[in-house]
Amino acid sequence: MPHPLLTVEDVAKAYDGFQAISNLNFYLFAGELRTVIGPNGAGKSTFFDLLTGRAKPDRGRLEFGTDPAASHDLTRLSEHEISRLGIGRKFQTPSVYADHSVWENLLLSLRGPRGVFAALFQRTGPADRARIDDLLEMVRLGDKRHWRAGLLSHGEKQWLELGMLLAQEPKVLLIDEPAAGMTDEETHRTGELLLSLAGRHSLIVIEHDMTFVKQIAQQGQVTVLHQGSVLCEGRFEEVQSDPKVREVYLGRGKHDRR
Amino acid sequence: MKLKFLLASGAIALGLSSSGLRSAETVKVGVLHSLSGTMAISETSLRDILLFTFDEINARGGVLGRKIEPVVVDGASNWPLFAEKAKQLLEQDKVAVTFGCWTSVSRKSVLPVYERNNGLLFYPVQYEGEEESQNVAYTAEAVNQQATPAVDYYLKEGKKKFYLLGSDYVYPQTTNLVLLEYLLSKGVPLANIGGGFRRDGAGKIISAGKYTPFGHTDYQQIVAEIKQFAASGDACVISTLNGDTNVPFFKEYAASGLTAETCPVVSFSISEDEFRGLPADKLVGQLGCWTYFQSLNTPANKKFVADFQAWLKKSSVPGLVKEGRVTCSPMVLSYVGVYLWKAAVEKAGSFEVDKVRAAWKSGLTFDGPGGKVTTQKNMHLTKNVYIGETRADGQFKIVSSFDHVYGEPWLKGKFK
Amino acid sequence: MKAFLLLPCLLALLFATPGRAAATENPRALIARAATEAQPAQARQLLAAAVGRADESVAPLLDAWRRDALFLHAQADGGRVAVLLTGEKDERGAQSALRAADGQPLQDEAGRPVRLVAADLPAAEHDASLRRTMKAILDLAELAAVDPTRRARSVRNLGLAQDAEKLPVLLARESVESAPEVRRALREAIALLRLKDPREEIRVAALQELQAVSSLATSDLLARVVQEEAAAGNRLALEAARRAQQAVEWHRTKVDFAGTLFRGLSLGSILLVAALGLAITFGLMRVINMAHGELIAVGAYTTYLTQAVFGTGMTLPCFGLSVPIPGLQFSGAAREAYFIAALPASFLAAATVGLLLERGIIRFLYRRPLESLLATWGVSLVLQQAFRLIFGANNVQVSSPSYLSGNWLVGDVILGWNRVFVIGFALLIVLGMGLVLTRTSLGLLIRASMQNRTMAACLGVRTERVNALTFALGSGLAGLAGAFLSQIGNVGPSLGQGYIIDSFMVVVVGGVGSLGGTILSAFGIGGIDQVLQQYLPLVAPGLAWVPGIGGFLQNLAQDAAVFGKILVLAGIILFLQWRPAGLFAPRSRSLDE
Amino acid sequence: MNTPARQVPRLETILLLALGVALVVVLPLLHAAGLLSSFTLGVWGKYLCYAMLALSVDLLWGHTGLLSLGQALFFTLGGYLHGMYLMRMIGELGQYRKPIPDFLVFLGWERLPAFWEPFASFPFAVAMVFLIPGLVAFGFGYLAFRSRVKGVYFSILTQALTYAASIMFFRNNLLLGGNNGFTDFKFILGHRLDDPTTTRALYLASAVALFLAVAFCRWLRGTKFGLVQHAIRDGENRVLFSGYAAVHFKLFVFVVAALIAAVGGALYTPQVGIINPGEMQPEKSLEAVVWVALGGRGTLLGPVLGAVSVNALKSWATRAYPDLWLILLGGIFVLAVLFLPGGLVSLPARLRALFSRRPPS
Repeated sequence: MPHPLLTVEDVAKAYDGFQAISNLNFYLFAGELRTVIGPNGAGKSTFFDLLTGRAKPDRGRLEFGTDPAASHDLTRLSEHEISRLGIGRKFQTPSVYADHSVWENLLLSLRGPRGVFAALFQRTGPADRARIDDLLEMVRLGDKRHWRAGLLSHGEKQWLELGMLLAQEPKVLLIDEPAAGMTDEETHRTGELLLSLAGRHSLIVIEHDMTFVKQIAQQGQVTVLHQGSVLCEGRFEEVQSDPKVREVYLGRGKHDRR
Repeated sequence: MKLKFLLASGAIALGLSSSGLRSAETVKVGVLHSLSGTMAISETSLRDILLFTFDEINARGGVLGRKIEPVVVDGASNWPLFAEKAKQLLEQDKVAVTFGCWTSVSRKSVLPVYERNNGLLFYPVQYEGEEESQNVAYTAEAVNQQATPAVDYYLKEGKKKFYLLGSDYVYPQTTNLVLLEYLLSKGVPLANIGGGFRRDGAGKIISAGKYTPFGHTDYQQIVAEIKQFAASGDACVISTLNGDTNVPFFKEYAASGLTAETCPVVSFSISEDEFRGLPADKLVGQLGCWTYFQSLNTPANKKFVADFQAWLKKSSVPGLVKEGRVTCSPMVLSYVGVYLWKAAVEKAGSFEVDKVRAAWKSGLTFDGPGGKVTTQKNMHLTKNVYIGETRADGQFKIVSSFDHVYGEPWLKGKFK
Repeated sequence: MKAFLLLPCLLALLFATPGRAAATENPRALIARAATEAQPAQARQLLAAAVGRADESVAPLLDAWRRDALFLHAQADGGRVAVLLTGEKDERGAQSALRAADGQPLQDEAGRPVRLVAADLPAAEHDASLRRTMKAILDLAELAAVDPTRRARSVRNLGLAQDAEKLPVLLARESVESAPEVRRALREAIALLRLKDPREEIRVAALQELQAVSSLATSDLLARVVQEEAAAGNRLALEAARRAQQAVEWHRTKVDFAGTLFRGLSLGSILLVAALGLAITFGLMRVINMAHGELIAVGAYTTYLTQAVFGTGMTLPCFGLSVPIPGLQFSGAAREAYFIAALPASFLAAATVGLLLERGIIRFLYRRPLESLLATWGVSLVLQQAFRLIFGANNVQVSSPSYLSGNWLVGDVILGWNRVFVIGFALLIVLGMGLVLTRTSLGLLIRASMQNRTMAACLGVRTERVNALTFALGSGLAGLAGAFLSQIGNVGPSLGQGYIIDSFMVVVVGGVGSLGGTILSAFGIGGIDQVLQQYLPLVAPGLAWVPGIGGFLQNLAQDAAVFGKILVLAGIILFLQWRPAGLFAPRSRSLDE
Repeated sequence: MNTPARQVPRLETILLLALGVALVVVLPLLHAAGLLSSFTLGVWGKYLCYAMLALSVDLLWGHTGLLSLGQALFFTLGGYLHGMYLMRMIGELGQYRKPIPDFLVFLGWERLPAFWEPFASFPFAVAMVFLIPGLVAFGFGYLAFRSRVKGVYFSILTQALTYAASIMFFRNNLLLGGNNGFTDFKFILGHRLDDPTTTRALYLASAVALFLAVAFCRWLRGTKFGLVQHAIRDGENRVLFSGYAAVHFKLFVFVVAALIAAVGGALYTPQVGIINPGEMQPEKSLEAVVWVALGGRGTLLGPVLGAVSVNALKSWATRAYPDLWLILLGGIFVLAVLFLPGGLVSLPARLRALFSRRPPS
């Protein structure tokens, strides 16, 4: 069995006495697309915060890399270092540079050196332009490339942020509710995009929309978080029929709504 | 459009260069004080007294037959702006003389300007000395016209312990160093001088006394220390605290039960004018030392005070405060300065600075509100020194005086 | 010098206790005569004759003299008589006159009481040496005072003067004295006088006595005794003197420590009072109000106006218009009550200014906090200059009422009443604020709106009104602070500038939005400042080892007030390293907080 | 239009160039021809130094979102370090006619303290003008940015820094002249300071320095660095997740801004003839922020325009309306913040919009 790309073992994190994450064990293998679901307050966002260095765990192991001899301890790294390792994140509420143009948003996100002096003297070459053009096409914002990102609609911002994430060419993509604010058609397209990324990249997708989950979890595993730890893990159908899950999550009726 | 703005702002600045019409019957005189900012508290009064003096002289026919035309500018308590305004007065308005400055740093900042343009500045406020410019007429009290007489008075009163307290800037530091030498020369042991010492690597004392930053408001600890220092009953305080800090100090002093009887304080920076903001009832009996007090009981002074009050009533200078006004030493030294300048101009028969200076150096005298003053070759003034006790009404009761004290700016190392 | 004057009086004093008065001339009459004497030397002699014979009744007389309230009235025969003026002023400003000599009303030839105007009369002259003699009279008169505190003080003064001649007086007093604090003072004074004794064993005994008493006042004398005894080679006495000295120093250490605690507490209270308003406007509302200092000044100026209204009124130089403010012409306790009235007045005045500020400017800037900083700084410039134009550029005089201007001396630690009051007051407003925020519906609305304006608005809260009220509340607190600071510092146009940086520091260190943090940080900063001021000079010599700048640091530490301030600022910078959002940081999980 | 760089309005570039030509070429020529007095040129030299201070504030606040309320500290440090050189050049022409500065004579020093020695060398002084403010900015910035002090906290911290420094510099025992600071300068590089040619040369140096600083900021804005800088201003946390170490970028900008301010201060000292701790008091930094706000933050022309116009107004009003000028000034700030958030530079667009009844672009 191969070594997981992301190893999360026995992690706990509390905020002002509220136990957001407790005894979390989680493994992600290269090329996997993992969907994470769970009721509000299950610790999904905190989980991402821990992975990206925005929050530090109270205890536990967070490691990145398939080679155990050369893996990185994520608890010791700051946000930008983790990002440079190749863990990219898309936030729940679209987070783009509102004052920059769509083009500039992508340019800033393009994979490449990130140092101060590189930023001062690095020129944008034809390869970069071509790459940005590709991305623009992929996220269907080609005709809005000079728009200020702040002027885009909610769904467009979601797409732009996906584009920015892809521009970074990360090894692992952490995606928090990508479908929020999108039309059904856009949601479907997003799902296809994510599926097409699986294999080349590893993905963790947090999602509430069960239709969407069903779409993207065709091959992959679904992890259910509850009260800061893993309730159960398995294929979509297994999880769906798990009585524990029904009780804590699906029992709330969210499943029935869609 | 943007260009227009540039031009407009440029025009404002360049517009400065157009000086007003010059009239043959008037002579331009600069008034350079802070009318805004922190120093306005003291300097506004000097502007007022100068305008009064000019009116008085103009009413009697002016100087050499020419009326004085004041050019009033605001240094805004900003020292580089002082230098700019001085330059403007000299190079653009071509004033014959300037009356101005209060703080030492403002004087230091304009000094090179006056030296370069060979202008003449009359400086009216007690200062630390160690300076003697040919382009400044120091009507101000030198340290030996204020600090050392006060010590003499205390010694005569039987005081044995001296606590030195000041704001942390050049005037207090300098004065206290001179006083340290003076006290030692009078046989006061080092142990009886309070406030602490700072020494250089070789152990030589380079600074004496207790210092607080500008705008310090908390004197609890220092007053407690003075209280212990004064427990033996023969101590006094020599204060060179400046401006606003006097108020919290004296309020704390009174609240701790220290009084003029148990441990008197002589302050060199509190004149009648500053007194208006102090809790006078808490200060009865504390000392001041100046070359003039409003309470001086001479006909010349009574007339001066009455004339000034009358002028205040009828004057229409914008921003003039008419209520509760008093006269004080810096004001009188400004007043005396104008008359001495007039005398020098008339003796020289010319407004030219070189000739006026020569006339000053020849030894002019003027019977001012504070008694007779005589100009000296070192650009300072010989004048009477008075020691006064504060009264509940904010005036000083004169308890001792020293006649015709020679103004000596160079005191460091003199009392060894 | 005074000894020869005292000699004849000493025995007289022993019998001068009430009921056994026997003298050629009444001391009051002597004093009254001295007051009319033109020659200072004569006056001094007359006055000296009263030394030791006076009773308590002369104290008000001498006090009036000292305050220039003892007047000289020229009589028809050309002679002058010393008079006191009492009673209500009539329309001329005249009061009834009492003869200083006997306290009886002054009458003219026709036997009618004379009324005089104070302003027309010359006050009796006095100089320092006269006042010293007065003090000697009072000291001895005080020995018979009814109030034990006053007796104790006079005993101490006699002891410190080390005038051996007075020993019998003190011993006589000791035999009849019963009040413990006076007995303690007598022990100290008698021991001090006995230090002059030529016999070593007496001196040693006296020194042991001083060791037991360990009074700070004896510190200098003991240092001198140590030197003298060492020079004279008296081993026993030297040993005893050293021990007494150590006891005094140990006592001083304790006094310094307790004093530092108290001063830290009081400075903390002042910082707290000054910063509380800011804790509301900045902490809760996130408005960076640079005009906060000027709101404090509004409170202080209101106190000044209230004082004038309770007194004789005044004329304001308001923009060159000379606006008269009528006074209520109160006197005595009613006049001193002005400060009580000034508290609500200054709160209301500052709250009104705050309300105008909020409605006129700040409400447009809630979404642009850093720009509220700029706009309010502009307001602060305008207000400062407005103060100058309304009240004049000078500081104005606010005198403390008597109930705020005394002090308690607890074991040599000075507890100023104004300081005690401010500590109590700080606690009161903190308590009041806590109650308002937690127990009233306004408090609930404030907390709701400050946490989430939009949400509160959606729930039907009139956030506009809550904002305005909250800002007014914070401004009013600043005004209250101003009323207090007028008792401690100066009242002038730039009053606010002195407190603005400190106030911001307090709020930031405490954690924006946390009242508890503000309280803790105010006392923390105040306490650290006082500890540094007290103890930095002690550690100064220990700084010499620092390579390169040792000497510099050593000298810097001597200037504890300056260096303490720098250290506190540096400390704050380092503290924020450790807790970037202050002591109690509100936690947020949104990305852009 | 595939340019990745931020769009710099062409009009602004033209205006900047025109302004540059006017300041660098026209004014000195007018002075050389005797049409402009040395006084006026000197005053303009001072304004341009202030403009550099404003530019440094804007680089931080307008472009990076760091409101520093302590920029005057670096300005004054630059002024002090150059002032030390100028003090050494006085030679024995001081009040005491001694080879060391007057205040040192007074404090009882007979020889120059060691740290004063090398300042007789102009190159050394210039190196220090860059080095010391740079190091102070680096040290403070490192501490502040590392622990993520930001927003208001950063502002108040910088204010505390400059406040502490001003208290320090007020002390005589720092051996830097106490509250009087340095004054009475006589020579610079062997030329008399009161010479009109020296005035012109100093003015020219200020104009060129300002021009270069503006050009540098203009260039910076076109680079990817400029993009990151603006991104930090608009959403710092997002920048971290794009893999940029915001600390490094902020630190770099902070140090560069400090250097620009320091150069401004260094040129300021000989032109006004005095440098003292009053210049690093907190309100001076606030004033500089206000110039920027008034001129237009986040632009290049704005800070220059703001600094020059406010100071010109100050020069004029302190003479024309000494009593009212603070009210005037304060009132203008308030009105500008309320009604002209884009500053003076946005005024033409606003007016145009007003007249054509179209929203401003």
